Amino acid sequence: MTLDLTKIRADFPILSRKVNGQPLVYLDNAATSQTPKQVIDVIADYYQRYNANIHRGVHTLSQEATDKFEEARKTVQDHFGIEKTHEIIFTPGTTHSINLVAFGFGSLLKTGDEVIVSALEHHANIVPWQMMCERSGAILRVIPMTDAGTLDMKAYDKLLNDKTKLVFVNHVSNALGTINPIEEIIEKAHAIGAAVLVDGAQACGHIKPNLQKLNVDFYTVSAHKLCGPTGVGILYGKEHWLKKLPPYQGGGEMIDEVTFEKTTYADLPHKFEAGTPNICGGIAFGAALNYMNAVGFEAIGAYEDELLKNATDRLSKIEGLRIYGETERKTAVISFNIDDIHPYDIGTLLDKMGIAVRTGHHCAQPIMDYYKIPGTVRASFAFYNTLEEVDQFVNGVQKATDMLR
Amino acid sequence: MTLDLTKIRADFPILSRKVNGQPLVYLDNAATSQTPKQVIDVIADYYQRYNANIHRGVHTLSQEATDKFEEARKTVQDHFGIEKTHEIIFTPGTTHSINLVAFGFGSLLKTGDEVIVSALEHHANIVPWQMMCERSGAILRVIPMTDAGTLDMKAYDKLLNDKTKLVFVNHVSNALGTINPIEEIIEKAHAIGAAVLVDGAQACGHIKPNLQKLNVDFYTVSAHKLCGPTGVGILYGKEHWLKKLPPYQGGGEMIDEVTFEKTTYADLPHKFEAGTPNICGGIAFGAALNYMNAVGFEAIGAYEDELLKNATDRLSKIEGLRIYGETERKTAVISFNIDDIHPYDIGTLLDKMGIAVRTGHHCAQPIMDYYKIPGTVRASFAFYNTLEEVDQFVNGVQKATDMLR
Amino acid sequence: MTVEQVQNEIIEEFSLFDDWMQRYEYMIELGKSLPLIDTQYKTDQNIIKGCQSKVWVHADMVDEKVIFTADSDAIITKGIIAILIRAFSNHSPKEILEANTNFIDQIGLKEHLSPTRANGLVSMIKQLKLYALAYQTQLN
Amino acid sequence: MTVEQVQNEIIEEFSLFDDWMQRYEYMIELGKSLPLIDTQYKTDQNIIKGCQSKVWVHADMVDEKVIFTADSDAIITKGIIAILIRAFSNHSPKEILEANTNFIDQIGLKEHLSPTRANGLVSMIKQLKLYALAYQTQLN
Ligand SMILES: Cc1ncc(COP(=O)(O)O)c(C=O)c1O
Ligand SMILES: Cc1ncc(COP(=O)(O)O)c(C=O)c1O
Repeated sequence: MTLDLTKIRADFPILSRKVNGQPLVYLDNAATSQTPKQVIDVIADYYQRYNANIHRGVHTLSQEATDKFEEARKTVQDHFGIEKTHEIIFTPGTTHSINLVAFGFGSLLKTGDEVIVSALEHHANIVPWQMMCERSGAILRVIPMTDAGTLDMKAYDKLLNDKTKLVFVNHVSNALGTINPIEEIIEKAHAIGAAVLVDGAQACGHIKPNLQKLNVDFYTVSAHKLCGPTGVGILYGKEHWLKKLPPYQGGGEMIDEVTFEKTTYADLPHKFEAGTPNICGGIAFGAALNYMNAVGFEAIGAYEDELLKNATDRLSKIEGLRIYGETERKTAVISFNIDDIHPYDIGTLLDKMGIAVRTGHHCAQPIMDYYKIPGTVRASFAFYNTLEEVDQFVNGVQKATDMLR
Repeated sequence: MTLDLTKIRADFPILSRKVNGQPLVYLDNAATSQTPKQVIDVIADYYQRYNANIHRGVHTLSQEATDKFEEARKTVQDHFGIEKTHEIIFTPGTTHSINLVAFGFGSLLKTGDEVIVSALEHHANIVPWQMMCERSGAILRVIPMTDAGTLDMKAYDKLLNDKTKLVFVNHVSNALGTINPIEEIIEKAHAIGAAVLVDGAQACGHIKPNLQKLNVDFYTVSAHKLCGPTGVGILYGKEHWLKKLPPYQGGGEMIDEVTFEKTTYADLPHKFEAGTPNICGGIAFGAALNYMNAVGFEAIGAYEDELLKNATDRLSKIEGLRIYGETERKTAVISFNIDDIHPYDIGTLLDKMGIAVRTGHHCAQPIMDYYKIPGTVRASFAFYNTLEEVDQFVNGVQKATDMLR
Repeated sequence: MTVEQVQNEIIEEFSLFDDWMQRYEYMIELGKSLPLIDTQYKTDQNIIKGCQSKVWVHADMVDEKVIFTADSDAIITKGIIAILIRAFSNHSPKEILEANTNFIDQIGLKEHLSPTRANGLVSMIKQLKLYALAYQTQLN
Repeated sequence: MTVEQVQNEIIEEFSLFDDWMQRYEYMIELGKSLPLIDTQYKTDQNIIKGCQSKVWVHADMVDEKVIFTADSDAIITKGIIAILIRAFSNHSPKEILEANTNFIDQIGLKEHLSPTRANGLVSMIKQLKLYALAYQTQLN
């Protein structure tokens, strides 16, 4: 089960492009992944052949588009091992998915209830809950992190109590790559009757979770992080939770009957899919899952581990370089700084060499505050990266460092 | 300024497709418009050449994607005659845009305040306000409609009073095609100090409004209604309003500083653009506006009027046919019923002849309730439709009617 | 006639048409001849969901045979339910429960229906069988 | 030297480099020689927005000439502001206000900067001119 890199790379047109005269080395996959031609073709095919508004349409195009969109929902269901199709809500992305749940809990919680967040979160999994706590009077508790960039699970045990209603944590930290022990987090939360939302945005390009086995209450995904298009994602929610949550946005599709006096809401999943969804996006999301499954998540995982190990070993040899996030359980993300060189300087020089990394706080300021740094340089790998690219990257970092020192 | 239909139709690959063995006659443009290859190419080009997450990225791809996305914002600004670039918020579509504003007003209004909606609205411009009224205690008042499918403006005058805080009305009714007198509505609302939101979803494929001249406070658009992609739209808001409204969704991009104790929000437009936006969608939206402007909105308007007049005249000759929405000021939409034949039956038979129309309540149940009908057959035209298609459509309706009677 | 015999009869009738137009004309005709439901049974409870149009179905048992009546506000939908009723009505609950529904495919009905209508069709068959099941239980 | 003469000097220096690497090396060098801002002026109020890195700029007037000092936490940004300060510092407010900023394009700085940095550059120039304007008003 090894990957045919030549074949895979040929699927991604962007990988053969040049940047500043150099072949592109794209190591910003945690921000957004690249899109294979199989998915681009599905998008073009949609607009060329059966673009139409879905549901309730009597004509053929509308029926075809509806079928394909609902087929994509089935693909999502199969991929994530979801029990019921209508437990899948198509959304514009993870941020929207989390806000939908946070908004709903705003009316389910009351003053004094407690919710638990982890210190390793992306702002998308912090700010909506802060807003929710402000509205509901619930209290936000934080699972602290350790120097290694992992969660302090003993502290988690202590935070849980009979006032805890909800725990939200990401599956994988986007800033550090840490894979959080979500199985344990879920089990312990359930033991005291709290629900758990797992933000899977950063995990899903690398790991194929089975949501039924995980027994998670909510799970969120953005298609653009797993070879899919921008502007679409999903919220998974257990049926009984989705029934309990109030509707989030009002509009077409999500209603049963509308009069000015009283409006009744539609069944799941429509209750949470107000308005025209990203129809083409949903269909292309399905195509992206099919593509990645054809490559195979086991092979992807093994190969990315190899890239990570190789890059970590070689990068560590650079004098003054510190990697943030040093656990065995991590995805292929390396966040680092070199002495007190500003990450932005390294990023700028790497870009001149055709190497794309991200610099800054990665929308995870609390982690930066913990380490007392303004940001890091983050290289994040995907299955279409190569060991030669690791070479170029490490050499690039060395060269930039030499210039900046 | 006449349109070169042969050239235009060649731009739309889908128009040469067959449905049920017949050439497609697409008359469901009010639900979603078709996409020219110029826009499809922009989408493919994005994924093939410069797909990357935007803002804050130091590398070239990210910079290119950011530039293109912000260029699209400028295109929107020019097209709609908007004063300040940051008054434009990219959203997943009109439904989201309206919900954003309704959510915000939920905390600005108080019990007893009044808001005015029109009887001609799409559910997207009703349900969010009902939800808002429930939260804030504000009262919903309705401008009634007339038999001709227009607004009763005398009644509007009477509804306005010093408790009125907000008026929301669509520019064009999607169910009937009525162009509402928004200039007058805005002026009168402003005279008593109320703000106005105009839902432009249905207007923008046909009319090019100048928002600064209109002096409207909020305006909403969905790209998929004007030759753009699904999953993207805008909210326009006057700067002082957007500053006053609280943030809607929490997440990346929309923050200035995040700590677990306190979060401060970013400047406009980012305050309302939480998370990764539909980057490709925004860029393609810009391309769609460029395409339509190259065709020319004056020519589009004149030509669509001709299609409408022709279709109306000929359709009216069918015995027992009643058109809903009989005003001079309407876009090329014909909503009708024939005797008590169910719209669904006509839609089904037309589809068999390759003709795509929409049947049902068109997400505007209050209008159907007014006429005491379950729904209508709606044919909605675009500038790429032809007089021959009007022929086929009218003949199709006659044939279906003969079969069903 | 057994359920199967009626079904074969319907298949034969439909095989005479060579275009969709004639099929639809025939369905419309069938719709007009549908054994109409008594207005008292046209309740919300008897509505079958899954169509843009409304369908009401009612079942009675007479001499241990289930008698279906129905109505719809759309004529083509009426035609579809008329075909089903012709096949299933006036048979014992057991026969109805055991009846094959392949004939639907054989008359090309499903492929000529839009998916929405095809879903409606599936709901309708389900509903007829549910009625049969209820009466079957009653008989046991 | 007039502002223009300094600018020509800078253009000449940059024309000696034939690849971006050398240009960046030179900018880094310039960054290290930047006339540093006094810590007391490194306030939030003196920060220029628009970059991932922070830039502080301070202006004093000595003998009717504006003296700029600055700092940044990123060295390349420091290099950029160093170039600007070299061109504008130690001139009268009027000269600064009237100064052309074309030299930026001529040294290929803008095209070699990422748009974020180029925006930062524009903000920096604006800020320097704003200081000059303030002192100009003071002189009038
Ligand atoms: C008048 C009007 N308002 C709002 C909407 C909702 O737009 P969207 O579904 O793109 O959010 C529509 C689209 O059908 C519309 O016609
Ligand atoms: C862990 C995590 N959560 C949430 C998000 C937000 O996802 P999106 O921007 O697609 O809504 C991201 C993306 O950066 C992420 O990495």
